[in-house]
Amino acid sequence: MTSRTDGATTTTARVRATLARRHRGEAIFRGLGILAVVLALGFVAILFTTIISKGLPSFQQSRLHLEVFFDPAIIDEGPAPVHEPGQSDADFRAASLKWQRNLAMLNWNKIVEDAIRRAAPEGFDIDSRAALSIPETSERHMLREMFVQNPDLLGKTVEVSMLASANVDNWLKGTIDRSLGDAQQQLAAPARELADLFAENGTITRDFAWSLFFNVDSRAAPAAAGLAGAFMGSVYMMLIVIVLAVPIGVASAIYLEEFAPKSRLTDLIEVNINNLAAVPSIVFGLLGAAVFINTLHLPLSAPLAGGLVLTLMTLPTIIIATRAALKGVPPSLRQAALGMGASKTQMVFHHVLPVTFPSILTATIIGVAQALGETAPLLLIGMNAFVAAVPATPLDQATALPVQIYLWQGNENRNFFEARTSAAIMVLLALMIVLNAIAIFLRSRLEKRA
Amino acid sequence: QSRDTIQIAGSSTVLPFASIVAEEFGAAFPEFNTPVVGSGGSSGGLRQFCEGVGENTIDIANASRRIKASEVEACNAAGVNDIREIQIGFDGIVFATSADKGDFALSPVHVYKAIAAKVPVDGEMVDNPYTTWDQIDASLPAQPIALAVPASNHGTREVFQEKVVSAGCEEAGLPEMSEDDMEAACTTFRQDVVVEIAGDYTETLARLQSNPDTVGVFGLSFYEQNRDTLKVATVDGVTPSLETVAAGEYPVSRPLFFYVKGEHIGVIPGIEEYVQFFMSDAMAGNGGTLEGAGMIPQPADKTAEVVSNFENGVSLTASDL
Amino acid sequence: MIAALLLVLLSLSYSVGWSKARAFASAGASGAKLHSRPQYHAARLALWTLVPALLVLVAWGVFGDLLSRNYILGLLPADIATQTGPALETAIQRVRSIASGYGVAGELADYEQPAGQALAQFNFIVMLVMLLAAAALGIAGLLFARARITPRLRARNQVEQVIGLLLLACSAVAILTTLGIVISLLTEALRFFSFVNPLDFFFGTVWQPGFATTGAGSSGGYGILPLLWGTVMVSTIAILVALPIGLMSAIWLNQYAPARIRALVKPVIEILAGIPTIVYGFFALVTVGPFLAGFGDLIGVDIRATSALTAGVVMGVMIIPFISSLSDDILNQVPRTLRDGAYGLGATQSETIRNVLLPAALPGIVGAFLLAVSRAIGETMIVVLAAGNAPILRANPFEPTSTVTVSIVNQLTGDTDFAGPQSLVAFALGLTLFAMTLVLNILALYIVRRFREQYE
Amino acid sequence: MNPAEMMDHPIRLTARDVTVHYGTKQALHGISIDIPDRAVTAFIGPSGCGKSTFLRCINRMNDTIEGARVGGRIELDGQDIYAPDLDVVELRARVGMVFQKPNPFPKSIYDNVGYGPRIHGLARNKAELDEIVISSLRKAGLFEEVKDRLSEPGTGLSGGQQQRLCIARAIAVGPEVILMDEPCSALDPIATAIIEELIDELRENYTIVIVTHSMQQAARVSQKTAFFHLGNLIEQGDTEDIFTNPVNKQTQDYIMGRIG
Amino acid sequence: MNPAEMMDHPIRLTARDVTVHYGTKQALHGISIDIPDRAVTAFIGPSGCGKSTFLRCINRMNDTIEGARVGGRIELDGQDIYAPDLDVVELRARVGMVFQKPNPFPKSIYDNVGYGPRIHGLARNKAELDEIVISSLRKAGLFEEVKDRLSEPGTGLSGGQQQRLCIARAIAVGPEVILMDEPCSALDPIATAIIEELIDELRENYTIVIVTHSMQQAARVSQKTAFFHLGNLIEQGDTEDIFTNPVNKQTQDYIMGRIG
Ligand SMILES: Nc1ncnc2c1ncn2[C@@H]1O[C@H](COP(=O)(O)OP(=O)(O)OP(=O)(O)O)[C@@H](O)[C@H]1O
Ligand SMILES: Nc1ncnc2c1ncn2[C@@H]1O[C@H](COP(=O)(O)OP(=O)(O)OP(=O)(O)O)[C@@H](O)[C@H]1O
Ligand SMILES: [Mg+2]
Ligand SMILES: [Mg+2]
Repeated sequence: MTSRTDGATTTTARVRATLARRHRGEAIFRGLGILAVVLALGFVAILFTTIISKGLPSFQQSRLHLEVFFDPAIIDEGPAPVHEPGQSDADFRAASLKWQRNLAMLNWNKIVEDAIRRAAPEGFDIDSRAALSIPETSERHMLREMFVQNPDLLGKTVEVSMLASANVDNWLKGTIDRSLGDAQQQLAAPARELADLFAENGTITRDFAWSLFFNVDSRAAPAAAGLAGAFMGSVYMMLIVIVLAVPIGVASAIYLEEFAPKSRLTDLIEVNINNLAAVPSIVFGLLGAAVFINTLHLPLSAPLAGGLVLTLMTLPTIIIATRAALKGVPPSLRQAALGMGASKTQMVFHHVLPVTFPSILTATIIGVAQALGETAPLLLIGMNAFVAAVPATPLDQATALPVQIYLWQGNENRNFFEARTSAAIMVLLALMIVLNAIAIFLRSRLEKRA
Repeated sequence: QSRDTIQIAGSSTVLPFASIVAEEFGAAFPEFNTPVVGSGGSSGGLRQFCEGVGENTIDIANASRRIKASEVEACNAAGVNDIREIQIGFDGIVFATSADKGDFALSPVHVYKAIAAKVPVDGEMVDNPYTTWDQIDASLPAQPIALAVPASNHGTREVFQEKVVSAGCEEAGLPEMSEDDMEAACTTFRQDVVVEIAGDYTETLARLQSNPDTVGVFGLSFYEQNRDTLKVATVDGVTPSLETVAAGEYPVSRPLFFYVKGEHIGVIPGIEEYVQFFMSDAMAGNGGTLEGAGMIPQPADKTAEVVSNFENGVSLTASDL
Repeated sequence: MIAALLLVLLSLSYSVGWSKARAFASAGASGAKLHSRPQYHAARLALWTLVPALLVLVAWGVFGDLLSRNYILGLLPADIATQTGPALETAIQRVRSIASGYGVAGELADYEQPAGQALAQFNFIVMLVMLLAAAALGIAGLLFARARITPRLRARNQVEQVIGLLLLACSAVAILTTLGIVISLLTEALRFFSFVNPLDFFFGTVWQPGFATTGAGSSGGYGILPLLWGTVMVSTIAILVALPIGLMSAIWLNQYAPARIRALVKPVIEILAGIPTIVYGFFALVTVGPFLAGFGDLIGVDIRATSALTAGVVMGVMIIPFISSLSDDILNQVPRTLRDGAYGLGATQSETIRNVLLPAALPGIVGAFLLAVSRAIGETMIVVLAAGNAPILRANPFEPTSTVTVSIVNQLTGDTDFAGPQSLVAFALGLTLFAMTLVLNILALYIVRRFREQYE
Repeated sequence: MNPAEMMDHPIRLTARDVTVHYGTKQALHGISIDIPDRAVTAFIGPSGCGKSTFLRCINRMNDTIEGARVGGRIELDGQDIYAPDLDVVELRARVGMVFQKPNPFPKSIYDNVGYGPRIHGLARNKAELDEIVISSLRKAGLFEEVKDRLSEPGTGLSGGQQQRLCIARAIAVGPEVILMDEPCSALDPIATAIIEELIDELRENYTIVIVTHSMQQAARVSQKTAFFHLGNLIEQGDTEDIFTNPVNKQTQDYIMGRIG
Repeated sequence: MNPAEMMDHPIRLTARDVTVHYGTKQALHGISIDIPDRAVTAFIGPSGCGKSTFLRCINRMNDTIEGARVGGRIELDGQDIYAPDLDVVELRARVGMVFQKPNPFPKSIYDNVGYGPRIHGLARNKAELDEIVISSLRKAGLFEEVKDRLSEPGTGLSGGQQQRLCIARAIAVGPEVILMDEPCSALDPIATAIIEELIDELRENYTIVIVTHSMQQAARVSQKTAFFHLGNLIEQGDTEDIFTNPVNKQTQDYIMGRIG
């Protein structure tokens, strides 16, 4: 018992011999992991910096602060009709619409122009076209709206804050080369001069662009365009997708993985679901148009139809991911539950699902995010549209954030295809981050409870 | 209750104009909602238009080309019989380069020689040998040839093909060959220097940014809005502008349309008013809002004819086309 | 009103079921044991009550409009009622407006006022009848089901059967979707084949669907092969980018990263999945493309700014989270005793991961991978912008290319004749893609089965 | 317990010609056995002989193993448990099982034990549930060790603690038949004694089947013993007889072979 | 083996004041012990007293448990195994472990055993590997039972078979120190005898630490015994001494309490 038979020592020696190589392998592997994460994060960082650096300027916007005189000489429409007793609602509405319509026909541009001239230095030479190119064109409607709300304004002068036009905004922000000649400029020379003057004397200020959040889309008045309608449309669709796709997706995954007899038929269903994930999204649009619009007569351009289409599109993602998660649950857990006299349903809902919950959340996030960023399928159900209203219900016409992004980036005005597009992307991303945050919050809470 | 918002869809060229009108229409007519204007291309718009009659189909289809006989037939088959055609004006198509590049004075034959896969050299068809513009014509800048042209799904492509390339092809004096071969020779493009753009003009603009030597094809209105970064080329010595196109001097332009579903008039509120508003002087007329947005107005008598046809309920049939 | 009715029915039936079952349970000492818990009896009763009631309400929803319309037709004067089209619709609408109390603008025709009132009354009665019918049927169901409660009644099994059916119905949604897609593609695709010879379509090597008016509209321009080739090339590149990065990130996050970093990094990567693809497209066009081209210059390879490579790389970035996040979760579920087993033998961490964890997690990871591949095949916007839209059959990934999905979108949304082959080809393309991915998936299933057997 | 006493025990479970295949491999070859009520039956036999497999047949846990096929007939109180209209879930609630490898749920200790009573509606309120959980843990001899950490995960317990947790979990449901697959394999003598006492106590009212490798344990706790070998039931009978006077040579060899 | 003989055994492992916390719960309170080379040391003690925890400290398996913190010092051949520059992989190759719950890989039986030799490069070719696998399985007394199904998954084995598979897997690497956490808990007497024989044989060349609940087993196979209670090492010494003449009252109680 003095000398050890050398079995063990040779073993150790052999282990040692390969150790360096194995550790190198380990280091490489770990390095690759870090590299992968760094690369992935790097992509995120690059994308974010690009988007944010482009989008940030559009969160600021030039505004004019003008004294507006509601000139009775121009506004000569008489008082607003009142609801007389005995008059039917419909009749009253007709009368007041007529009044408003007549108001709309008035020359509000003249009122705006007067206000500009009043603000300009004495004797500043500017023609009316150039003068009107300073405020955004939609602001005359804003004045009219003010007047409709409050007819007492007639004959009064009030200070009104108006949006400056997109061209003025670009000029003042310097997004357009100031040294270019007249021919290459969007604004006439006197308008540029006046804009600079206004910026100096505080008639034009740079404010936070609330309009971006609270206005609806606008073509005629690029500076007034906002995301409110698209945002609501996206929110509705997201809710529909979450409410429908998640339960249906998880339920079918459960059925296929836990309940369905393993047969040709289930194989077929499995293949079929995997296949659906590869169907180009626009084809779902075709399907949606055929089923939801033409057969079920859902309204066109409505988030309801859009949400349903996106639900169908998201389903495979959620089903596949959930099934993958269910497959990973160790059999001993299932047996423990069944052995306790739990029914299959109870086993699934009490034990298997809680364990797979994080994966299901991940699947949901990815699926919903994908749906949230999708444009093509909306094309065919009329949601790829210019909609100038905030939808009040999921049945109203609406558009969606990615659609807005798509429309804006295709717009010829640089105000849109550069800054606003990026700003819209930022809003979309913010929405997604909120969604993510909620999911993570839920995940951590549920993990704690388990 | 029935739908109370007009539904429009179709060409992305018409989209900006229609959107502006829709918005102004909503502002001017408090009793009507602002119409919803969808994109999806002329084809997509007309497809939806011809889906049938009823609330869940669109009322108006925008198109950057005329409706085709086959489409009218498809429409009729689905019960859409009262198709009213409205021509709204013109769209000019221009060639432009980055603003810091040399001036281009193009003619169709230059473009043909730059773009065709095979060109005649000494009466023989050979693989296109040109690599810079000045090899084609000494008057052009010595700049590598690169072109961004609309892809074949674009209406613009048709115009570009017809009014520029085919015209240039004829001028170039091709050797004798069969009609089919001739056609192929005129329509086959080089793959190396030509990029086909399937998306919007912003995409073309992005191409110009990623390769500054590119000569791109744009809509006139797009160019108007981006004069600081783009420089336009003359074609046959004519500088494209609202005036030259309207006067018919600038050769490359196309008419724009929209189609109204007669069956919906009176059911969906506001369709008639929308059409009249669209065609009013303040919108589509000379000096109107749409001209400011880059649409080239058509002569006033044409507009009057279009409107009276509409009001008289003249509907289009396949045999008209 | 309806919601209130349903709520009342629900609580009523639930409490009835509960108390009856409870009663048996308390009396349980006397004899048979209660098979199912009272909750299940209650749920069963609720089902028996609500389903009939809901059926009535659904029927009302479907046919109610028709009913009132017919009623209005009866109220209208004959000359109006026999009209069709807009005039009739307007008349009906006016009567409805009056009935709703909102009224209509302008003069009323003689018949309109009484018709409106009659309709209002009619609507009221119909609603009442319906609600009563719903309640009555619900209660009938309740009584019927209640009478059958016995201690041995397998209420749980019944309720679970319903749950099972619901689950089955949910998976049927996916099947129906497929059916819907096939049907909505098939007719149009067939129309396309009436224009173009299928052989030319499936085996053609030239994709050039021009305008009918400018020639090239012949069937020679509809070869799908260049598009398929582009699809394969771009997806392969995307997977080559996403698989290593995604899987390695998942492994690092799961095995090496401190918990805090993992909690932070994972959602950040997930953001990649939600960036609209159009943004990726522009990113590819403006940033990645020129970068790759510059890089190519540097190493002396001619890489075009818009190429299969650009599109593939950017698409790969987009699908990273599909692989990384899902794989991470799946790795998490592998029981730790397995890991311990390998460590205990002296395996290094990477050996444990490669030899034990990955094989055990393989089925799930394959699922994630399939999802990513599918996404790559189905993706459009990135390719539209980044691949250069050049549907030409060539092997070089550094040259522009195009894919099936891009062509579908282009042909469907352009200005082409929607009734002609230029646009109809999109349906044929869609159907072909569908069939091809189906075959691929069947193949994948088969391979996965064989591969997996080793590990189960 | 003498044979006379044994007579009072009516037969609770009868198995006739039970066979089990895993894929192509046959694990049990025609097992026939009667298991008496209110008594403990011990299954002994070398590792891999099919004890666990047969135990799993009794509450149909083999149904959950892919590729496992069961033949023959098993009756509980005269009812065929493989009959198509039998409610497996109810069967498993009546026939509880403690698995060979402890498999606590990844939930808190409290929830592990409370789960069964909860799904079977055995507690009317929280207080009753508390009571069931505590008394089950106490019977399994685990309560003192874990009383301060009832809300911590059951997977963080030591091997023996997990095993006792699984026993507590099984008895909390109050099954009529309890199947225990080596319930004391990871337990120290004291804990083993507690479990054996528990078994003795449960025997008064329940039918108990236990798999064990310890001859002493079989001798101590069981009234009937069955000896399995290579998938066959070699010998069965009163424990006393088997241990003192085995008929079969193999049984004798196994019991005498070595005392564990 | 008499105490004199014991003297030749140099100390292989020394532990000084080892503490382990799981989160806030302290599982070991300052354990100090010397473990001799070429001898079997048995850890005994009631369930949950920290035996497995201490065992896991010796090959640093506690590193893999989140929230576990180890204090104090453990030396193997005079080298601090918690030194920052120590190679854990090498340590674990030298200090093999059989876990309390059998945990075969979801691979074939062959691959389960062949895995260790393969990663450590112990076999030059397939034939050598075959030999290692077969001899390891044979030593663990499993070969005869599984020789026809080497390519079937290890998870399809019976409980006892899985346990022996894990033993085979551990010895296939040829570690210098072998830690066994209740290696015979799921084994029948015959299989137990085979494993005990194996341990006896391995003892000639290796250092062995075994956790067991069977006093007889401890008495039969070990030369040294350590008694744990509530996270403390109560008593340690030559097995004979501990069993015949325990110094500590608790040890005495435990050993006498009842014989398992
Ligand atoms: N991962 C863990 N997290 C928290 N506590 C743990 C963990 N593992 C063990 N413990 C606790 O530490 C104490 C010692 O556990 P250990 O596993 O060392 O006991 P043991 O002596 O091996 O018991 P047994 O004989 O039952 O296996 C026990 O109270 C146990 O509950
Ligand atoms: N899931 C399975 N797949 C294939 N074979 C199996 C499976 N489970 C058990 N076996 C085999 O069936 C036979 C009987 O196994 P069983 O688990 O019943 O043995 P056991 O008597 O409980 O042994 P132990 O005392 O070791 O637990 C063994 O040869 C085993 O390898
Ligand atoms: Mg067993
Ligand atoms: Mg232990």
